[in-house]
Amino acid sequence: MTTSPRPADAARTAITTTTQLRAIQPSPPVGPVERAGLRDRLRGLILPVALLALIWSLLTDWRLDAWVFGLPALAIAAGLLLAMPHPRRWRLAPVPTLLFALWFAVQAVRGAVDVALRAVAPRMPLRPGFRSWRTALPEGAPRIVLANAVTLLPGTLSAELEGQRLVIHVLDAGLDHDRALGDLESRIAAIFAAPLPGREVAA
Amino acid sequence: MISMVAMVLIGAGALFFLAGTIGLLRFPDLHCQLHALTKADGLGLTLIGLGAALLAGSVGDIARIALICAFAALSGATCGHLIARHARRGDAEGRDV
Amino acid sequence: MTPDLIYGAAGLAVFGIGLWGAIALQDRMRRLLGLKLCSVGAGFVLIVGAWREPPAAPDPVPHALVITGIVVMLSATAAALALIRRLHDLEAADDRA
Amino acid sequence: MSEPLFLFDLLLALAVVAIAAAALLVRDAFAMIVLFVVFGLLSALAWVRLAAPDVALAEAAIGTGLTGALLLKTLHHLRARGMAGWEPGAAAPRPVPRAVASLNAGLTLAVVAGLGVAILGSPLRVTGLEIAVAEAMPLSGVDNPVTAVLLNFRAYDTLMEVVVLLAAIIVVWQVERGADAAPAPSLGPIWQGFARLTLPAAAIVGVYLLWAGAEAPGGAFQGGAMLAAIGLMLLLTGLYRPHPDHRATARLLFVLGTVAFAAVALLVAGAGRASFEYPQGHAKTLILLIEGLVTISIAVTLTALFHGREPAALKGELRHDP
Repeated sequence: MTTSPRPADAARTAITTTTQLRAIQPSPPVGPVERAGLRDRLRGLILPVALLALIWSLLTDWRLDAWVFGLPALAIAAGLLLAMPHPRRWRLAPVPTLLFALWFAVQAVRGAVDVALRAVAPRMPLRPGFRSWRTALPEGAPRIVLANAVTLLPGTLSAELEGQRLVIHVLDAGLDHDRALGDLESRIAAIFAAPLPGREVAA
Repeated sequence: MISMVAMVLIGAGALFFLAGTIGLLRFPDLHCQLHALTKADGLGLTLIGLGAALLAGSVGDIARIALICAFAALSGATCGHLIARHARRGDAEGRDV
Repeated sequence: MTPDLIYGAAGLAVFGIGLWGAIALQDRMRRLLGLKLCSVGAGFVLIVGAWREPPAAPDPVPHALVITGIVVMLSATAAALALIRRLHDLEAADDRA
Repeated sequence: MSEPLFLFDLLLALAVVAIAAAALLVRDAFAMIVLFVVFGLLSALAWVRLAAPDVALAEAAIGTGLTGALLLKTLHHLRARGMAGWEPGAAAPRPVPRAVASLNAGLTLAVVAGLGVAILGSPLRVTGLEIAVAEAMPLSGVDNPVTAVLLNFRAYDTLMEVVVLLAAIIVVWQVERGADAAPAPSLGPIWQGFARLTLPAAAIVGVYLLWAGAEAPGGAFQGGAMLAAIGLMLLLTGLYRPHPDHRATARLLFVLGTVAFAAVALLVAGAGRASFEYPQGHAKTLILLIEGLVTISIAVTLTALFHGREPAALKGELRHDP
C-alpha cells in the first residue's frame, strides 16, 4: 500500500490499519503442521509433484542427466508447497472439466473481442459500474476459479473476493450479468462436484 | 501452408494487442483499462503463442510456449484482480475520509 | 544504417542522459537511476561491439562482461538504496529534534 | 534500407532513449520507477535483437526486475515516513544557478562527444575474441560460449562478482539494523491460489534456467534471480518472516558460493595447474557444482538485499535512532 501517512492524514492512516487488520483476520493461520495432518499433506503432494516432474522433463527434453538438478528443484517446490497454507483438496470431475475448458475458451475469445470492439468504436460504448454477487460456491479453489474466470468473461472483472461476496466491475451496467454469472457458477460447481444450494443475488 | 496459418494467428494476436493498447489509452478509468489489458492482451499473447507453436520444431518448444501462455493468462487475471482490488479499496478509503 | 549503428547511437544517448541525470539532478534516487542508465548505455555499446553480421556468431566475451556488470550494478544499487533509506531516517530524526 | 528490420530497430532505439529521458524527468517517483522498468525491458528486447539472449535474460531478471523491486521498496519506505519531495505533486526542487546547470550540460555533452568519437573511430565488426573462444570450446566442458567464458575462461571475474554481491549484503546489513516491524500486506484468497500454483513452478523454472545455462541461454545468475523472486514473494506475503536466529544460516548461505568457487580454484591450483584450469574430463562436473552452489548464494543474497535490514534483536545493541 503506497498511501502516505502525513501528519495531517492521521485519520486516513488509522482507517488503512483497520482495513488491514480486518483483512488479515480470515486468512488461515500459518503454524506448525500437526502430526496427524502431516501424512495427509504429504499424500496431497503426490499429484502436484508428479505434475512438476512432468514439466521438468518437458523443459529438459526428457534427458536423464538433467535430474541431477531436477531432484533438488522438485525438493524446493515440494518445500514451498508444504510451507504454504494448505487448502482443502478437491477431486475434479473429468467430463465437466473438459466441457468447462472448451466453453471457457470460447467465452474468453468473446470477452477479448467485446472489449477490443468497445476500445476501437468511435463512440466507445461504456457504462461502467460495480456489482456485488453472493456466490454459493464453497470456499477455496472453486471460488478462486470463479473470480479468475469472471475476469476473462465478456465485460466483467473481479475486484474483490471476501467470503461469499464477489465484487465485480462491469463495462456495461445495463446488461444482465446475473444469468451469465449463474451459468458460470453452476459449471464450476460441476467441475468440483460441489453441491450448489439455492443462491440469492445481493443488492 | 502451416507458416501462412501461423502468420495469420500472429497477426491477429498483434491486432488484439493494438486494441488493448487503444483501450488502455482511451478508456476513462483504471477499472475499464484493466478490462482492456487482461482480456485483449491475454488473447493476443495466446494467439501469438499458437502461431509460434505452429512454427516450433519440437515438442519441448511447444510445451514451453504452452506453459508461458498458461502462466501469463493466470498472472494476467490475478494481477488484474489485485490492481482492481487495491484501487477500489483506495477509493473507498478516500470516500470515508 | 545497420543495427549496430542504430543501437550504438542509442546506447551512447542513454549513457549521456544517465550521466547528466547523475550530476545535474538533486534527488538521490534519481541520481542513482542516472548511474543505472549509464551502466545500461555502456552495456549497449559493448553488445554492439560484440555483434556480427547474422550468419556469424557474436563474441561471447563482452556478453559475459555485461552480465558481470549487471550483477555488480545491482549490488551497488542495493547498497546505495540502503544508504538513501538510512540517510532519510536520520534526516527525519533531525527534523523532529 | 536493405535491412528488413530497419524500421523496428529505429523505433525500438528511439523508444529506449525517449523512455530513459522520461524516467529521469517525470515528476512522480512511482511513474519514474514504472518507466525505468519499461526501459529495462525494452533494452533487453534490443539485446535479444543483437544476438545476446543471455545478457537480455540477466538484464530483465536482475537489472530490471529485482532493481525495480528494490526501488519500489525504497520508495515505499520513504513515503511511509513522509519525506518531503516524495509526495505526489510536491513542490519543485530548489532552482540551480544557470551557470551550474549549463556547466553540467556542457560537461555531459563533452564526455558523450568524446565517447562518440572514440566509438566511431574504432573499427566495427572486426574479429574479437570469438575465434579464440570457439577454438577452446571443446575443452571448456559446456556448450554455451557465454557460460564457458563466465565459469572457465574468465572465472576470476565471476568469482570477484560473487564477492561483490557478498560485499553488498555486508554493507546493507551494517547500514540498516533492526527488526522490520512493517506488517505484511494482505493480498486475499485470489493471491493465495495464484501463489500455490506459481511459486513451485517458478522454482522448477529457476533451476531449469541454471541447468540450461550449460548449453543454452541461462546460467547461475539468471536462475538465481528467478529463485530470488520466489524469496521476494515469500517475504512480501509474510509466508517467511526473518528472525534473528536465522542469521547464522543466512550467513552460511551467503558465503557458500564464494567458498565453493575459491575452494575449487585452490584445489586445482594445488594439483599443479593454473587456478581455473580444470582437469580434463571433470570440467563440466566442476562447473555445474560451482554453478549450483553459487546459484543458492545468489538467490539468498538477492532476497536478503531486498529485505534490507539485518534481522537483529535490538536489545543491547547500539542504535542511533532517537
